Order: sequence, then structure tokens, then C-alpha cells
Amino acid sequence: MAGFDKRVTSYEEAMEGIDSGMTVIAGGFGLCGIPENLIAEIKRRGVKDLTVYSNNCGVDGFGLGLLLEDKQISRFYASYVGENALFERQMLDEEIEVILTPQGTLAEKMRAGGAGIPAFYTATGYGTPIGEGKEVREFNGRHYILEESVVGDFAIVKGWKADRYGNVVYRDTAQNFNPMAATAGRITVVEVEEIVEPGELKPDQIHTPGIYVDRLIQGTFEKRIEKRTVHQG
Amino acid sequence: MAGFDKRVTSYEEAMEGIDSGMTVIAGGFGLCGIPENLIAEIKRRGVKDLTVYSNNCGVDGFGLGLLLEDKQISRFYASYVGENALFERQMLDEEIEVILTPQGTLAEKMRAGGAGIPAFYTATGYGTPIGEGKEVREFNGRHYILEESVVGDFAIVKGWKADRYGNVVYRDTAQNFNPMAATAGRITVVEVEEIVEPGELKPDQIHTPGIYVDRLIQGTFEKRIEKRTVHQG
Amino acid sequence: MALTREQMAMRVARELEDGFYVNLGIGIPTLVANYIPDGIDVMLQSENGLLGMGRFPTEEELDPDMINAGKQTVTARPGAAIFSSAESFAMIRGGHVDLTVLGAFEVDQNGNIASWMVPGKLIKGMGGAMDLVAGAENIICIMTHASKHGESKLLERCNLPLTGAGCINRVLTDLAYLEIKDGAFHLKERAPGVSVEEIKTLTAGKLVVPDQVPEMTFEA
Amino acid sequence: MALTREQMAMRVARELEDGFYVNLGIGIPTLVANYIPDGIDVMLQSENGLLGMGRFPTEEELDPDMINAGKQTVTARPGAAIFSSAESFAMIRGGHVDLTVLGAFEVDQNGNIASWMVPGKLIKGMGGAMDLVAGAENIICIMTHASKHGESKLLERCNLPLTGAGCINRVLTDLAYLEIKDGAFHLKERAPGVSVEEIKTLTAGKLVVPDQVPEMTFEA
Repeated sequence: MAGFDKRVTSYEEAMEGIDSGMTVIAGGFGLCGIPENLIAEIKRRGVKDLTVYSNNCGVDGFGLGLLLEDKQISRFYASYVGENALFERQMLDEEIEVILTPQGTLAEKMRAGGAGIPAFYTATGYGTPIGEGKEVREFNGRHYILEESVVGDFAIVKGWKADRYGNVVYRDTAQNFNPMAATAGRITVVEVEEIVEPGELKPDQIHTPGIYVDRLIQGTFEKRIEKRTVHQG
Repeated sequence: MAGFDKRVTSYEEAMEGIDSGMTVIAGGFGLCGIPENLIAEIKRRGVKDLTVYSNNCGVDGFGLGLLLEDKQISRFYASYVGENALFERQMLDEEIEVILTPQGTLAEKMRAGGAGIPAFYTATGYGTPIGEGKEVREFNGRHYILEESVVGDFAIVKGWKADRYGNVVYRDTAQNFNPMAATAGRITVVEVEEIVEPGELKPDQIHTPGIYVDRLIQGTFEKRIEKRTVHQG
Repeated sequence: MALTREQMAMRVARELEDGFYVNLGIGIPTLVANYIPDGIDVMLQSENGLLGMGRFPTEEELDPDMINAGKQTVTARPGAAIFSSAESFAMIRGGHVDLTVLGAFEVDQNGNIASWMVPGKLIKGMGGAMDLVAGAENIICIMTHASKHGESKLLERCNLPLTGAGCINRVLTDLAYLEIKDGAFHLKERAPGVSVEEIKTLTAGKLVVPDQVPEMTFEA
Repeated sequence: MALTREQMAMRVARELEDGFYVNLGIGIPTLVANYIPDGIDVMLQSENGLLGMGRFPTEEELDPDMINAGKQTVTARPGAAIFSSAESFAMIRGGHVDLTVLGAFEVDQNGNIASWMVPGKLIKGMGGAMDLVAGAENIICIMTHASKHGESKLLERCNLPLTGAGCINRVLTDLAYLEIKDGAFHLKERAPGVSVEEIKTLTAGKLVVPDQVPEMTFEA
């Protein structure tokens, strides 16, 4: 009965099938809760022309920033790109197309994609460049724009603990975009710090039910801190 | 610093301000996870002409079924009304207007209402009577209908445990519609089995963050079982 | 001989594959869980918010907070997940459930299904059925082939209000197992002792009959 | 004297009310948390998924899994809740946050705000700002009244790409506290020692000045 055992034994196996030209949805916020090793495996494979949806593009030399070094990303949907010099240069040189997307809209695009909702209305971005070319509609006297959802060929996700069925829990603010990303991949790959026995996670406390997860791997993580800030006094 | 203490001391206080003609969103599925005592208080107050959104209307003499006895509900959005003879009679006699709504659409209407999304597209109901009169649009070669979200004057919710800040966790399948209902009330009232100290609930395991909750009360519950089914052998 | 309820459940259970997430509707579909073949594992999704539904509870295990979509008390198997209705229908609407098995009043040759309402007679509501048929790629309808009065329920076009349009691809009746494609019912198997002629007579929609129509077999 | 960054934060902190859920943007808005008046309690929302943000951690408490929207390491206060980005923006977009305080490049007399992009010069992205201004009923902008070159940032009409349209109702600058309504800036208070004339000179948008414009006071 191997049917629900989502574990794979290598990162190579975890990212099997990823190819140039594909769309990848990545969890993480800044360097927090990012699928470090899955990103590294994408870099190792050298696939190109990726479309990536993620809140940020990491920093130079870490996180999704690694994929910039060999110009593997040609299109990027993000809400914030301020921490990455290489990204900014590739953007200004038009080597990478950046579609800046409000953070809440980006999260909702993933959530809706996974939930079978092809489009939704939001007031976010109405009357701004983000709303240009998008349908505007009034509900109860307010203007909203239509935003379409996204489904990726792959979703790459960082969890804290999971059982082999792919039920995942996230830790603290490392949750961020990961649960939505997990729902929005045709193939969803999750890497976690620990794989536990089925039943160890309380059923009503699971963040990502295993039905969304195709492949699961336990890894070790650097968990780099982007802005180390400590209490004064 | 009473600012975030959501506790009220009586059910009367909990439902203060509810009035005839208002819209009420109620958590619960069948008789599971229903706000028993908040419903009883609405009955006691005798307010009429309510519009209610809830998956079911309880059963005769229990749950939301109690509000039928004095004809307090004039409009009901539900996905299933099969367990309630009084409801069926009032519906056939046109004493109550019933807008049958697919279960997933009902859940999403509440979730979207709470999340500031006025409308979304779904394939559910396309080509059926539910889709009649609704806008149809094609995305990626498939047909979808436009569904609008809902915000209620009151949301009534049954939780398991909460802290006084209104952070709530639900127990097992008593979760059902409660978390969405909690987000969709202008005034959200939650009754729970136990109020615990702030910090006792793990922050990343809270189902309903306190920001959605206006009033909180600890109650005792009958928790009637609708279809008692036991293992044979 | 028409299939019994149990045989219908048994036959549908053969369509299960190892690793399938399955939603079983109320009634005969629920019985499918009793006939899951050896060596394969399926995870049952109950749309009130439970993935990994287990058996019914013992008296000691009875818990009003643990029910299924049919409002019956149930248990959760180890490794189950429990979540909100919005999350449950995100799964369903988003096409994450591998197989849906549900009952119907009528099905037609274009894959339309009517299962939730008989105008003027029966208005129970659609529950989760409309979301299930809209979200699933893979749906099996279980139903009797005809009414007690001999009126076919496999139609050219559904008479009753639809639950979903063009969404059903397989039907198991008490007489036959059929696929729906290209605007017709394709007869795949017949119940033991039921003739192709009988099935033809009781199928109002367009029926495609191959040269060979194997008889279903059931172990005693 | 123009207000210091700390004084700007102090002044805005006076707008806090007991029981407010507040989102503080990056920069000066973050400092507001240091001046919460005695006797009132506010809960800070950080849009990466934290409600009830606490102080910065000690060396021992440092945790890479606990950051705020500015990517700084933080702690959670007792009674905090942590959730996904979708849930966080459901709160924000759904209007559940009581007060949003954020910085801006420009604000205009119709409540438009520009804060995320200087074409050809600076493209960092809007992060959560567009959702915050669209979702909140109650927004205070903190900004300098004019650029270093003396160009007003309180305009008749924003020149830079907008973050949101018609959404800002209050502005605190280093020179003044103003409300925006009916297509004009309404001068409410001035910084200590700053004249109404000076504010008039540095406000390009329509400015309504009442007879009395009280001076802000700050304890030493």
C-alpha cells in the first residue's frame, strides 16, 4: 500500500520532470520559509526560461536569487524586488520580465488557482498602473478589478513537519505563502525539516492536507536571516 | 487595557444589537459545531424577518430549526434542507424564501465576504438552475458563473477553545463553516467550550485570529448527534 | 439478475486505484468503502472537512464533533486531516479529488446529471454535489437503470433540473456498466444474466453496443 | 522646527485607540510602536502573517522563522496569532485592520497616494501597500512635507504612479498634521515653531486653513 507515501529519496527525484519554459510557484517570504534545497536542485538542473511566482526573489546568492546567476528565470511575478542587486540589473536590462503584483493579490492568485476559482475581484490596485488593462466593475458603489488565478507546473514548498502522506505543518512566520503555493502546483513538492509518523500531527491542526502534496523530502536548511534585529537593552 | 478582551458575561450581551430584518451568518454543519446558545438567544429575543446564511437549518426543535417555530427567518441561503419537516412546510407555503446554494459556493461566499472579495467565478452550477441569471464567462475554455460574496450584520460561531483576545480553535469536524462565518460578520460573536489564557493556544495553530472576533462567551452545549452510527462488530 | 446494492458497490470498488483520494456520496456510494480491494489504499474525503475518513465509531468512540457529510458519526484514520468547509471545497473545486462516486435521478448521453431536485415534489438541496461534479475529472454515477415503473433514467436529455452539465463519464446501474462519450452511452459490461436487449429497452438515450459485452462476475 | 522622526512617530501614536489592530509600514511608521500611550493596548499586524507582533528578540530568542514584513527578526506577544499570507491579506483587504500607518512619496488633495515606484529610478515593488490602502478605512501617511529641494509632496495631483486612489484621509508630515476631505488638505496642527505661512508655501495642493492652528506639543 504505497499509494499515499509521498516520500522521495533524493532532491533529484523531488524535482524530476521540471523543464525549461515551465511555471514554478514558490513559497517563502524574503529568506523565511523558502525551499532552499529545491531551489538549489533547480539551479543544478540548469533549466531555463522559467516563469516564477513568489513574493520576493531572495537575495544575491541565496534563495531564488541563485536562479538569476545563470539567467534561469525569464518572467517573475513578485510583490517586492528591493533586496536584490542582480535582479534589479536584469530587470533594467530587460533580461527578465517582472510583473509586480500586490502581495495580497499574489497570495490570492495562488489560493484561487488551487481552489478552482479562475478569477476574482479585488479593490487592490484599482486606479493604479496595476489596474490598467484589467476589467473594472462596481459592487456596492466601489470599484474593483478582475484578477486571474494561477496554477503552476510545479509548486515548491518549505514545511516544518510532515507525515509521509504529505500532511504538512509550518512553523511560525515561515508559513507565509507556502500553504497557498502547495495548493497551486500540478506537481507540488514539499521539503521539510522532519518527517513524522502518520497520526503524530493532530488532524485538525494540519496546515496543508496531503491531498495537495505529490512529493515529500526531508532536508537540512541553512535558514539564513535577512535582517538580524535584536532587542536593545 | 481592556481593548482586546472580547469576553461578555451573558448571552443577552452577546447578541446585543441584533434586530429584525438583519442578516445572520451561522457556522455549523447539520447539528455539528452549531452555536446552540446564540441561536437560543435569538429565539428568546423574538427578532423577525431574518436573512440567514447557513449550510442547513438544523432539525425540528434544535439548532436553527428553533427559529422556524416563531417564523423568525424570512430568507434562508442553504445547501441542504432535507432534515427538517417544518422548514419544508414553510418553504412550500412560501412563508420562507429559500435560496439553495451549492455547499462550496456558500462556503466561498462567506470566505470572500470576510476577505474583501466582492465576487468570484466558479464552475459550480454552470448549466444548472443555479447559474440562471448569473454572468457566465469563459476562462481557458471552460465556463464559469459569477457569484457574489456575503457579509452579515452578525456572524454566530461555535468554537472549542479561545483566549480572551478572541483567538479560536475548533475541534475536529465541528470546524466546518465556522471559520468562514467568523470572518464575515460586521459583528462576530463566538461561543466556546473553554476560555483559556492568552499564550496557551500556539500562535501558528489558531484557526480564527482574534481580529475577526467582537464578542466571546463560554457556554455549555448539548451537542446533539443527528445520525448516531456505530461500528458493527 | 439486476445487481444488488452491495454488488453495485463491489463493481464500482474495482475502479479504485491505489493512492486515490475519493469522495463517496450518500447512499450506495458510501457502501463502496466496504469493498476496497486488497493491496490498494484509498483515502476518503468527506466534504464537511475530513480527508481520511475511517470506520464508524464504537460506542466508546462516539463523538458529536466527528461526523461525515451524511451527518453520521465517524472516525478518522491515522494520518487524516480535518479542515474548514472552504478548504474542503477548495480541494473539490480545484480538482484535487481523484474520483467522485455519487447517486443520480437521471443521467444523459451528454454527461449531464440531475440529482438534487424533483420540482413540486422533492427539494432537499444539492449539498456539495454541484461542486463535486464541477470539480472532478473522474466521476462515476451509481443509480438504478430505470424507475420502478420501467422508465429509463439514462436519457437523451435530462428532464429534471441539472446538477452539472457535461461532467459524467461513467455510470454503473443495476443492469450495466457504461461509459459516456461522444454523445452516447457505451455499454461496457452487463449484470450477470441481464441481456443486451433488456439494457437496450431500458436505455432511452443513444446506446452504443460493441460486439462483445462481457458479463460482470462476483465471487460468492 | 520640523519634527524629528521620533516626534513624527510620537504624534501619530496619539491617534491610536485602545483595542486597535494596527499595521505599521516600514520606516518611520515602525517607530510608532515605541510611543504607544500608557493605558491603551494595540495589536500590531505584520502582513507576512503575524497578528500581535512583539519586540525584537534577544540574541537567545533569535529565530529565522520569526520575522516581520520588513524581514526583521521579531517576537510574538502572548495571545498572538500566526497565519498564511492569504489569511493575512483577507484581514487587510476585508477591512479588519483598524488603522494603517505608512510612508509615501506623494499624497494629493483627493487622497491619492504614490509610494512604490519612481519610473526609471526606483522599482522596489508595492509589497503589501496596495492591499493595505485598498482595504483600510483609516490610513495615516507619514512623510516629509517637501523634498530636500523644497518641492512639495502634498500635491494637487500625484505625479508618480499611484499606490491607491482616494484612500488617504490623514497625513502627518514633519511640518503639520492634516486631514484630507472634500478635495483639499485641511490643516489641523503645525509643528512647534513652524508658521502657517511656511506650511502654505510648501503645500502645492489645495490647503484649507482654519482661524486657529494649534501647535503640537511634545514633552521633553
